[in-house]
Amino acid sequence: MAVQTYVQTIARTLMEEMRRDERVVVLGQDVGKRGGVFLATEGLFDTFGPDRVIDTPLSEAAIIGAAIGMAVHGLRPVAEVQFSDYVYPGFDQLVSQAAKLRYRSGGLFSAPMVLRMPAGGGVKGGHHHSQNPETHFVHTPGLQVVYPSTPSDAKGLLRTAMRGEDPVVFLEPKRLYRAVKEDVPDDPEFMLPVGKATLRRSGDDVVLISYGASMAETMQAAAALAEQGVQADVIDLRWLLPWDEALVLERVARVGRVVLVSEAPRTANVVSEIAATIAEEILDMLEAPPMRVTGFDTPYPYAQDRAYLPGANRILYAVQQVLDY
Amino acid sequence: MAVQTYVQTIARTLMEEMRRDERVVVLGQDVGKRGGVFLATEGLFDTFGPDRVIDTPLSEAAIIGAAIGMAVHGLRPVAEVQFSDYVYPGFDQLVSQAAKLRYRSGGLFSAPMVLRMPAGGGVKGGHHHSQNPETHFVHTPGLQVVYPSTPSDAKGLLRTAMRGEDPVVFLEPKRLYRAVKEDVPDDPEFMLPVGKATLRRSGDDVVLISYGASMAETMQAAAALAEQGVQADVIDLRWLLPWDEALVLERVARVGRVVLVSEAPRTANVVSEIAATIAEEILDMLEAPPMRVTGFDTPYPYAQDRAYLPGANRILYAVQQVLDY
Amino acid sequence: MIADFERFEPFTADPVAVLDEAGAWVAPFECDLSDATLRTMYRHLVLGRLIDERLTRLQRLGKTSFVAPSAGHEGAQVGIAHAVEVGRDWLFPYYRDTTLVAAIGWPLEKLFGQMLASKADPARGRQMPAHPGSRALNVFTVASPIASHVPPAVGTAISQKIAGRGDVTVCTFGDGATSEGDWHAGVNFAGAQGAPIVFVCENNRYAISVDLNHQTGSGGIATKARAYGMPGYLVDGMDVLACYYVMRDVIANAREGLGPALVEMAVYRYGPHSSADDDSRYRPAAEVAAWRARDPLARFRRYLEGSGLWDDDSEEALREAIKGELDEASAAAEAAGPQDVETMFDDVFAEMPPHLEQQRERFRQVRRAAGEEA
Amino acid sequence: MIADFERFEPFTADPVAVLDEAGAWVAPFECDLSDATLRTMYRHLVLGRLIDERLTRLQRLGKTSFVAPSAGHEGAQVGIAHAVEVGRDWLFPYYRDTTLVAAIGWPLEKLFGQMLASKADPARGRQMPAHPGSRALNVFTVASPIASHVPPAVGTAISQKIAGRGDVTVCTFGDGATSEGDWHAGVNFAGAQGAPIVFVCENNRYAISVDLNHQTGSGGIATKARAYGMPGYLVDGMDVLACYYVMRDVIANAREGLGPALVEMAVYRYGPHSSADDDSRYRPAAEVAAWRARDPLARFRRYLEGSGLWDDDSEEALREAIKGELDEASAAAEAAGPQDVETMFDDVFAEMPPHLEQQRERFRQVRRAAGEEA
Ligand SMILES: Cc1ncc(C[n+]2csc(CCOP(=O)(O)OP(=O)(O)O)c2C)c(N)n1
Ligand SMILES: Cc1ncc(C[n+]2csc(CCOP(=O)(O)OP(=O)(O)O)c2C)c(N)n1
Ligand SMILES: [Mg+2]
Ligand SMILES: [Mg+2]
Repeated sequence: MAVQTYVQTIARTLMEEMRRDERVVVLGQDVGKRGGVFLATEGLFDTFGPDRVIDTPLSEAAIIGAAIGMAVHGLRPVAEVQFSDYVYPGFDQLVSQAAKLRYRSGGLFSAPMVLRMPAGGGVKGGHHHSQNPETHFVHTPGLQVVYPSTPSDAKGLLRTAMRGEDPVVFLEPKRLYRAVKEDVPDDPEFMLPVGKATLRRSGDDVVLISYGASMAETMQAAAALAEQGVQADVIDLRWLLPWDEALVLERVARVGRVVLVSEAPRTANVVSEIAATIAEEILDMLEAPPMRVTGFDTPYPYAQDRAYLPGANRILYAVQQVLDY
Repeated sequence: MAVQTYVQTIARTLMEEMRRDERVVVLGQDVGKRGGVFLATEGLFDTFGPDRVIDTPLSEAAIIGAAIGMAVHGLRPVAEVQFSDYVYPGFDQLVSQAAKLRYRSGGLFSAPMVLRMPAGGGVKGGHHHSQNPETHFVHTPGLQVVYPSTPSDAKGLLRTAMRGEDPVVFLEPKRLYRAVKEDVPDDPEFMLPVGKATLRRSGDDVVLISYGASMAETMQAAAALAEQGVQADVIDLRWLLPWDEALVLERVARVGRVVLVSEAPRTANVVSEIAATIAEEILDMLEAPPMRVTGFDTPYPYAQDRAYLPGANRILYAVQQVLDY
Repeated sequence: MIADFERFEPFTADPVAVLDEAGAWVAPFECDLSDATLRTMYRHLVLGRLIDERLTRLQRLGKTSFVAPSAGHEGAQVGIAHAVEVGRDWLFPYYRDTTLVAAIGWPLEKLFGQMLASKADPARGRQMPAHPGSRALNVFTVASPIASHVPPAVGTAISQKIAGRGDVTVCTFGDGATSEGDWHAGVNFAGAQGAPIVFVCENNRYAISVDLNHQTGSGGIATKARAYGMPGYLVDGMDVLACYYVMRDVIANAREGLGPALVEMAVYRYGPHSSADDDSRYRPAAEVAAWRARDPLARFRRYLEGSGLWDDDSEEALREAIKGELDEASAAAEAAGPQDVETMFDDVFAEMPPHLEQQRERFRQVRRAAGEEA
Repeated sequence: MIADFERFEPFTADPVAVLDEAGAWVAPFECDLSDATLRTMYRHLVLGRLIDERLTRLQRLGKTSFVAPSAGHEGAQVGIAHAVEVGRDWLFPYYRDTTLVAAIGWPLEKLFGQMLASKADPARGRQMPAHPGSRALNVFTVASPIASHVPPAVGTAISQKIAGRGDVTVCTFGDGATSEGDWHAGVNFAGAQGAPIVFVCENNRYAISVDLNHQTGSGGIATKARAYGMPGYLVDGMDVLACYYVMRDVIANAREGLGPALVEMAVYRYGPHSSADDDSRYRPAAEVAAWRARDPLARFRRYLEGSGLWDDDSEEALREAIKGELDEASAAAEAAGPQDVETMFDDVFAEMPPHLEQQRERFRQVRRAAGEEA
């Protein structure tokens, strides 16, 4: 085990996988000499050189599109888009090509690639450095979507994503990049399964469901609840597509009360889907309405960088409503 | 009143509004001499000439982006993207610029424009001529989204959209373009309000909620139910953002049983939002789980063009489950 | 390093031609193709034209839903087909390249299978007609969104550069495609990387109804190569040999590491944009007629006749033979029968995730309940 | 029609210069600017430099979160600023154009208000620092996604063409921006429409760490104009007068209906990409030093001194005066106080829809419950 920050874990996992499999290439803006604007690719250029660590022009369509063509030709590209807010110039490549290639070619071709993107707010970056775009990907058949919240999960899931056979959108909560250090498994085969959530805490009073950057506030809220004697079950979804319906339904059915947390805008959020599924599948087990605590349906503001987020206060307020119901 | 198809109504409404307000311009691929590939802009070029009916290069970014700049400068652009499947090369313009301009400039600038796009399947067009992309827009703060299902609604809503102050994504169900003719109000001020749904049918046994192209199958299902003595309330949402929460909650609370129909992929669909809101707001009024009947979480297939759609059979099956619950 | 056989200048004002309109050899070098190859080229030109006719007939009979005729583009497409090493190089074609995929030897039964979306379609009927693709021949399955295949083509070419085996990629598209952001993104990246790729624009001067002057201010396409630091060649696309020789040279250059090139082939589409179009709304009849007089089949036939390689009898025999092949292939493709309905749930991912299993299961239940077979 | 005063050739190999490195006039025409204008230009150069220093200081003090220094670009930006008709023409700048917006007279208090996101920001603190915008001055509010302002700029220019009043648009961006699909889409549309717009690339040869040769194979930017059928000018961006005169001409041409142009200004950024960057990771110190020796302020000052328009005393007085203005403006901006938290719900639409009212109401309740003022 080695004590690492989230962003260090990304860089090291890339290094290990590039050593193991020479088909792995990394491409993106500033991923070379600069080591990435967050240093998530630090050291790779010096180790593997410009054929395997490719600084691209300033075009997300070029990055994502080239990754597709590389994957088709047998490489295992890991593409970086500098901020997930900048995926949109490459959105056509992602949704019209990467997501559909296997399907539309009847399995003749596929695009096993990973698209890494720092996501989420709370870094005083203003609208275009703060968004959470996961709904767009989750709603696009053919993409797997993962949003790990801890260094260890990031390691296990990045490896799973890189060794998989499908395009994976890999979102990284940038405000947690350096927020914590933890012991990260150094077993070179440490991987976490596709589509499986994890229980971060267990309790019988209410289920909290979240993922990615909002796990921090969700765990804070759970700790505050514990002090008040309320025991929360906390599910970290990790995978947003496929998401772990079995675990969610089991835990929510057991407790009957659930609060879902996501910092993306509220309407048609990923947690809307989970709430709708809960209502559809286990309506009779519910003691209270499934409540969502989310980002607002506004663009992400700069001046109210923190107020926009579903912070612990907002989560606790919703839990109280669910408990009082 | 004049008897018109859906697509004729679009062309005539554009003609009338262009006569009325010389700030209105139309731009897109083939909107000029060709009159649009569906003839939705037929006659405009001959009447208003190339300054107001602009054939653009083959670039959706150019179309949407230029419309923004025109709106900023005081024109009232109506942009056409030939199929909603082709919005993605212009997605950055739509979500990063059009949707956010008012907000990010603190109200200094705004982009009152309409983006018209034929959408939906059932026309043997294969994946890239069949998709329903509305979730992407509904999840993007700053866009209004409307998806009318009848010629008269199309008329009233297009006028509202064109006279509004915000960017409107105006989706047109292409498989209904010529499917029906109806009497369309010819009052030059006929407009329908923003954010209001309409009741297409009323009944006490179950509420069916749908919009756009799927209204056809939903109404078919309601008619079949009526033959079996089951009376369905049918809501045509029309507006997907803002959507008519008040009407939906009122009707569903009254009946307690609801089936939601949309032909977009299931996960994080617009109707997921509506189901989640129903569960959150009126849980105790529900006699059965809110059930969704949607497109599948696959890309839109060519060979199974009709089977993919949420047809009357699938709706009826869900209604039966809700009634039997 | 400059390839030995480099014969053509980039950025010429007039299109490169090898044959004149009368079919006489006008190039400043000699023909080095065997008689057999020349006859095969002609066979491919005619094959393309006849496939077109057949597809249009099938469409009128309601057996296929869509046709994008390649008539008028055959010279360009056959020229490309003969310049690539099939199965070694990669092709990223677009929907109008029916003649191209037929000429590189994609089996006609598959071609018709794709057009009919029958079980003979190796892509399982997933896409509309005119979207071919082949794993064996390295043909990236055509996608509808214009120019969206360009960045992937560049990715494949960068992989080829990394692999260093001298393989190349050829990526084709229309004039309209050059306006898309994805096109620019891809071509620019190829230029920056010196990737072994040849971009070919089949410039028929229209994107559906939008003519070239509404498409771009540049007047032509080859000149756009300057924006990316690569040579741009303007070629007479009605001259199959000009297309072939220019492609052969630029491909050879790319193979040797000299980087990418852009080739503009001046062609014309004889038919409407597609079976859904009415081109009389926007194209003057006289313009169509003028280009029909420059038919790539006729010009090359005149050359062959002049060389003593062709006559009316060979023509008749060829057309009979091809028609026989088309009869057979289309019948076989049709006989394969339609796709099974449930296959629509396959191939979203390598393995089917639980939610798709559930959706398929529910679909089965509904069909059973409705008395349709599951 | 060719404008009378057209003085410059497009597509030159060497950058257009008016002053040499020593500040001597080398252009083949005479200076027609008044002494007052020349002094004002210099004032704007120094103003830009000092704003930069001030912002960097504010950022180190934690008063603002981000700075994108414009040092090294001042010659380009002041040249542009003096060539446009402020309030008539439209500007679509990018984040590095602080000197440009200051030079056209955007009040410094607003500028600092934007940087501090205080109530002095006319855009209500909605965006990060370095995102100016002004309705009164026709400055389209800067957006972060690179090149996303280019298609809107073209739309405005097409509107100007339709209006026919001879107004023009100027749209600026960096070298990296030219790789984006949105850039291409916009510039190409402008070319096809002959819209009255001048595209200006402030080419500092880096996009963060990616150097020009990894950005594009074209070696430069001006040449890309050929792809769009418009003239491309390469200008020495460290020479404010060269930037000014070229801009004046191309703007005049656009006003007269001669269509768009692309101007490449060869500049260098003296600082890191932004306050979040460490440029020593990718730029050789010697390269930075070489460009520092070409400082646009120093060169123009030498010219003024040579013309008897400037001396050490004027310099000192100017710097004192500007510092005073900056003190005042930044103090006033800070004193305006932070944005009210609830304003984050405004301006999504012209009217607030019910769901946003609900969200704001709920936000209030939570804050009340948590004992924060609502
Ligand atoms: C992104 C996108 N936008 C629009 C379309 C609709 N469309 C299909 S073909 C076509 C014209 C293409 O013209 P060109 O590239 O010149 O090729 P040609 O058909 O002339 O061979 C258009 C606009 C599309 N398929 N994809
Ligand atoms: C679409 C998009 N992708 C990536 C970024 C991140 N980014 C911000 S500035 C920048 C470099 C821009 O370089 P250039 O255009 O040369 O302008 P310069 O900063 O050199 O003046 C990058 C990559 C962005 N803002 N937008
Ligand atoms: Mg064309
Ligand atoms: Mg730069």
